[in-house]
Amino acid sequence: MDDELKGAIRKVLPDVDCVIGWGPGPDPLRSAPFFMRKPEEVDAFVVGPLAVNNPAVFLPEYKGKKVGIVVKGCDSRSVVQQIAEGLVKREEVVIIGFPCSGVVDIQKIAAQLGQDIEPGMVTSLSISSDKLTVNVKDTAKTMDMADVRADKCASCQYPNAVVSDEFVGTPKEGKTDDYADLAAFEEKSIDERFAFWEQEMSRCIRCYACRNACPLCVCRDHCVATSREPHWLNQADSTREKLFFQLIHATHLAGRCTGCGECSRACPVGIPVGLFKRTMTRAAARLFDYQAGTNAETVPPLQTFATEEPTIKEREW
Amino acid sequence: MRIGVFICHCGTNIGATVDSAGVAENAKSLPDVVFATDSMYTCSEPGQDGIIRAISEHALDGVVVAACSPRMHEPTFRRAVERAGVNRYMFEMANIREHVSWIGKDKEANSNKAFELVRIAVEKLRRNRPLTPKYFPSTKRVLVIGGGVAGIQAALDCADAGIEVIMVEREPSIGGKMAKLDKTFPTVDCSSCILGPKMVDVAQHPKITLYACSELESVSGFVGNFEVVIRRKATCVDNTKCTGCGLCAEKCPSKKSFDRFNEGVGTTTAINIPFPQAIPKKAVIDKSFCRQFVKGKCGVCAKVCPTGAISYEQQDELLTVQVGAMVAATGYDLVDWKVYSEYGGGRYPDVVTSLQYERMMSASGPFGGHIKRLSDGKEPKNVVFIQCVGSRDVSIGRPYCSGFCCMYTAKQAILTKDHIPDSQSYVFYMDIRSPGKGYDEFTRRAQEEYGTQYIRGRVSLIYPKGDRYIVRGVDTLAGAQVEVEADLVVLAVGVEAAANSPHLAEKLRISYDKFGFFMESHVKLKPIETNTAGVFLAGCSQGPKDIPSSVAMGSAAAAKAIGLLSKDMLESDPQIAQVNINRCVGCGKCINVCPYKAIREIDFRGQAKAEVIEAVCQGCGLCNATCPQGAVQLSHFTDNQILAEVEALCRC
Amino acid sequence: MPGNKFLATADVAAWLGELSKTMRVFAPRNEGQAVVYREFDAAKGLELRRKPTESAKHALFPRSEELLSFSYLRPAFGAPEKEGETPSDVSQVQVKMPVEPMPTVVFGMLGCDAGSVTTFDPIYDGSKFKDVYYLKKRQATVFIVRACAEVLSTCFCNWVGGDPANTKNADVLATELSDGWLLQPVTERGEKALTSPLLKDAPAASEGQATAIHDNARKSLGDAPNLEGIDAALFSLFADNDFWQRQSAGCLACGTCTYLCPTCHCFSITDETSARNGVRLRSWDTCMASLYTLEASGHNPRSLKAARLRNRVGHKFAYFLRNNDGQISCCGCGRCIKSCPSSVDIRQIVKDALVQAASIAPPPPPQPVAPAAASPKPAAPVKGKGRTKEKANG
Amino acid sequence: MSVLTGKERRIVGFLCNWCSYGGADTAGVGRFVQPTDLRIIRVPCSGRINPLFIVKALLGGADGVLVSGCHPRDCHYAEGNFYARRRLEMCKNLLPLVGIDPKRFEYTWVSASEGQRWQHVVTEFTKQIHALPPAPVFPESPEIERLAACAGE
Repeated sequence: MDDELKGAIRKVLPDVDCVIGWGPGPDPLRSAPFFMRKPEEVDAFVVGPLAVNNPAVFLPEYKGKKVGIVVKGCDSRSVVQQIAEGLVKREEVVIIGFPCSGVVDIQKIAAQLGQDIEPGMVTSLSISSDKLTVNVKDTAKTMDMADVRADKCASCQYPNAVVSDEFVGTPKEGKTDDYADLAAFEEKSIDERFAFWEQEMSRCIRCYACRNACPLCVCRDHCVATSREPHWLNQADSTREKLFFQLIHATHLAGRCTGCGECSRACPVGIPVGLFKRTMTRAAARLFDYQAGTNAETVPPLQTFATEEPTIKEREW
Repeated sequence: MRIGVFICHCGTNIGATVDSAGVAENAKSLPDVVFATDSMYTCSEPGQDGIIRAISEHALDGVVVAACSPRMHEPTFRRAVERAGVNRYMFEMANIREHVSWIGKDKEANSNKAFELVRIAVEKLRRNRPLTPKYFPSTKRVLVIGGGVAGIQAALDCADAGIEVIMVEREPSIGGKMAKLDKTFPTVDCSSCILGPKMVDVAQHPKITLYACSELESVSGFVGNFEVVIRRKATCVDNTKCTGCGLCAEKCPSKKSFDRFNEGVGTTTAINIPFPQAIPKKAVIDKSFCRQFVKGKCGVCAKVCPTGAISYEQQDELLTVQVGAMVAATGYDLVDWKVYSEYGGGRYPDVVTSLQYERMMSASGPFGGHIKRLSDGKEPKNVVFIQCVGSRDVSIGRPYCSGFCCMYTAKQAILTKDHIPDSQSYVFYMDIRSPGKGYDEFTRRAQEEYGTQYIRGRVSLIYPKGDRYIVRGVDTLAGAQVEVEADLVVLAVGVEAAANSPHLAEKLRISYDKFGFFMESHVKLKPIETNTAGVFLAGCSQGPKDIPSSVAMGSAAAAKAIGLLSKDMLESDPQIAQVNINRCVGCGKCINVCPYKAIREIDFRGQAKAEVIEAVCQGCGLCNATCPQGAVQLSHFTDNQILAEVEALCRC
Repeated sequence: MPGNKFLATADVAAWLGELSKTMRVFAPRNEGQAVVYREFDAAKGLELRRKPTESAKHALFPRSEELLSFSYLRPAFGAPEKEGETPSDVSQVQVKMPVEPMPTVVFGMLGCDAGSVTTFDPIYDGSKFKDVYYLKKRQATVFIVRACAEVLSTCFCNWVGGDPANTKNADVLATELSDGWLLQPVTERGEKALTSPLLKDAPAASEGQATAIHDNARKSLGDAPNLEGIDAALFSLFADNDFWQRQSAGCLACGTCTYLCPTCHCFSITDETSARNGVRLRSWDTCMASLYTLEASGHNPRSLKAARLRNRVGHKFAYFLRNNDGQISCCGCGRCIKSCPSSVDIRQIVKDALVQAASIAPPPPPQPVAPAAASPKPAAPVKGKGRTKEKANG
Repeated sequence: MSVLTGKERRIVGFLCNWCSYGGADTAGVGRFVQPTDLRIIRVPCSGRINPLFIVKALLGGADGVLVSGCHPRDCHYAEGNFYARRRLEMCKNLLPLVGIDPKRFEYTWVSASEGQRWQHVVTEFTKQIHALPPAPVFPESPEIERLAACAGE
């Protein structure tokens, strides 16, 4: 499939400023966002379980230029939502899709490696359809792909690009999303949840990688997190302010989040910030039967309304 | 900032349950507060003078008054601080009366809460900015919704003042309920004699455009510049050609049509002119009875019409008009009395409503002024009137008094005697309510001169006996059960808001109470205004009232509209949204949600940005709550102001 | 060597517990999937093998620290103002300084982390400005540096003059042997910190064992490229927008790199107030954020992330170096690479810069840049909002 | 001074100016006795209420937040409360995730004429908050915490 995709990229390249995909990364376990401008650059294109990053995050930067983008199913939903919200123009993007078999979660690889070996010590790796083998110094360790695949892939409804101009490969069957992750979290009592976030958020360094990795954060340089007018957050190093930022992010993403999981993945200190957005996504699905990033013609549920809301059970007083 | 705080006692209204002096003392601890005092009646002249004096003596540039609701006196105090040279928006109120002193007697808790409300007012005020209104031109045209006597009065007064009027009437003719009345109390004037000329004036006034058979489709815009879409319903008659000759009605074969104007007393033709004095005097086809529509063939009226005015293909027409102000005068309807099974629930032909009885008595009614029973056409001798049918009855959700039933019942009793000198009237009543000039005397006349029997009590059952009816009730004064044999029973059916009033209120963006009557801005002091600037109320749309009150209210609404439109430029409320262009990312979410389309996208040095159209923005703040980066801020209710209020409540 | 101590693995926690009685003890531990430096808590354990996700710089330079607190005093009421006189200004401010920092020990910090102090000292303890907040903490802090036995693929301390067993700025060098730790005092302060009865005199062979571990780690780092002329190269590329746009294409402009970086030292100052009271906070700032250079007018000289990335790389490998005797202000810890959500690799940028500069022109002879533009301004507490700003005119 | 310790809980109300604030006034005019805990913040429209105000209050130590606007279809600004309804409902879904009892937040509609309804709502909600333990407070940094401690001197 690699070669077919490379072919599709080369075909698209003459019409666009660049094609965004994945290329070699700084270490064997990671690829990097890759911006291809020349046909010879396409040789280094990488796809597969290491094509982790969501390239859609870069699209709004290219407004006014035509670009190509290679997308996994989840990435394509970001693009669709960007188009739905006018952040990206459909005619300015050439979408190359393929059936995705899931990507790895480097933290899960770390867990498989055990206490004494860090992912950074891996010198090379090889991937087969359901196994991943890493070499650390002279020893090799093989793990099941199922054990290291990102959580979002386990409940992926759209493994194929939702919208594409070029599609390479045979579409894959989607899975269902029953929000098992939220259900598992909700096993905790209200007090336990409070304590959980108190602990988790305490190590947040306010780098805002969660925000900047989000393809639907539109404010970019003007986020309220650091503004004084309006002054939603103070600059003290407190759990409350850090948590509040997550709630701001989740509120702003409510009904818009496509679940690409980049916020959680980007977090350098491993805070599961995606849970906030997942909660909102589930609520949007239950209340408004809305799934962001599946149809560019729809309006996000919080930017519209219905005079009768049969699903909102208002309290009787 | 230098803030002065004034804590009102409002006599004992606040002072009895709030330690106003203590709150003032505590207020001195609040940031930027350099002056604090308590005063007996802050809104009084000496009270306002105290504020003005303190502003100059203490060089205040912001004022907090803790007193009644800002919905009551905010404008008063804003004017006061402005007189002292402080911008009127550098003022905040803490509501320590309606929200504190009046809802609890615990002085400690009340005083503490009052202080907290002062604290948030101070924190908000610290973040207020002086605001200056802008001015915009207005459309000098008034829309009057409803052509009853209140609407007619409003329309004529506006038109006489030189302001164009558009009148929209749902029915084929204006005149409303008054046009259906035979006589009016307490003078027993002929209703159509006093109303008719006014209706003609409406038709003939060069400043008035009348749309009958029309309803309000939608309203957009705002005070001074409303855009109204009117739906002109298809009457199948071309009004430009119809001369009102009535030939069509004469020849119409469908003679069993329901007679709306006569309240179903008798029948009419499918094409008809509702009554001889109808304005406009144009024929109208009732499609539910017209054979052309029911059976698909007939066409008699089209054949006989000398001017070819009949057009079965006519469609509803939508008409857009610009107006500067609106008067809602949509009147009332009768309660559905058929819920009362004890009165027969509609099964007895000779149990009629008061309004039907008016038509039965009217010389222009179906019986030509001769009262007769609907069942057998006989003249009734014993007539029983039952009051409060659907009024003052909590069990059917109509707890209010309809106001004028006592009076018209007395009138109808008197008229009954006039029409049928050997008749006897009985009135079952709860209380006789007759406050008004000559009103009480009138009810006495009914009893004393006309021998009407007033029985204080409720009727428990009406049942037929032979061709008469037995009305069984209780005489609470005698403490005995009574039974009256009646030939005719007239129910004084209570008043409810006109059908679809809530729907219209929603279009007008005004409030309505749980009965559907429109809400005035203030029960006492702003009975004509609504909470939507430029929309005024007249007549029974606001609540039950009699003819003189409706007429007075029509004039009052006209005066308000004239006053509003007498200015060449209207002042806009500066509490509107503002875009910080540096922070705006041009995502367009605010544009999507604005209910007024008051935000547009502009190109600013090659970047998309949002811009508020100041004259259109109404200051709801929806955009502010929508903008993720807070680039749109509602002046006077900015994020920082509300956050400061929240922080003041949570942190302290 | 005399003074070398040995701490049995089993005694580590006990010793740290002992130290915490009189000092603030920072040590790395696991939290979630991250390894962070926190005040030692025996119950929460230690992590002395995996490399810490964050640096230890917050021991000297907290994420957010109080510079001072203030209160506006309540005005006197009741005194009648004299007629015709404007009331006097009531704003009298009472200012309070924060409490003195506690004596602190950072146990188990990496060699690269200690190297970062080399960047902090000239800024906060420079010849012109002394930052009291920093200095007090610096003087009260003992660094016990842990030598690296293993290196990661992102490690490159040897490129920038670092070492897996770095002793620069360290007070004690700690090396984990098979059954415990060899603690080698580097400074007198370090020596004084090693007085506990839990610490035994180290066996003679241990130093040799440690050296072998150090050498092994050095070897695994591989060869460092020659960075000679990197400053000139970066200056020559200052206006090469295309180069920086390509390098920054994948950058998300978040603050992960700078906040995890042991040498990044920029801050912002804000006043947080409530009613009459306020506190002046100095909190970390990042040159990767647009707000960093946003001017009051609304103009932003670094509105594009390319300019911001250029600044980060340029500051580390050119601007700082020119003002500090050739000292590169990168310690090669590789955290910016390891934790970058977008796999931006500063090593690659540096290498590309050398190649690109060579391809456009022979490197210009090194010359001092305009002093005003290139001198990093160490900041003292200033009124309002301030931050250190380094600019360069290429 | 703050809420009366032991007696009151910290309850913040956000009320639209046209309906619910008026309804609260009507309740006052009618002398409908209510608990004293609630502090009302007046906003033009329920659509002005950013759900984050509610979150901010609850994270900051409010024991309860009550939002009230015009009845749906009766918004002074035509559509504000329709948007508010969706946003507030979403907010209600978010709170339990972070360990805030969703019972701490309610929203409802009270018109300017419904003084009795307002009394009922306030009474019921206050009862509901009193039935819960005091709200847990997410840790604030010590510097900021100190600001509050000396506030109002």
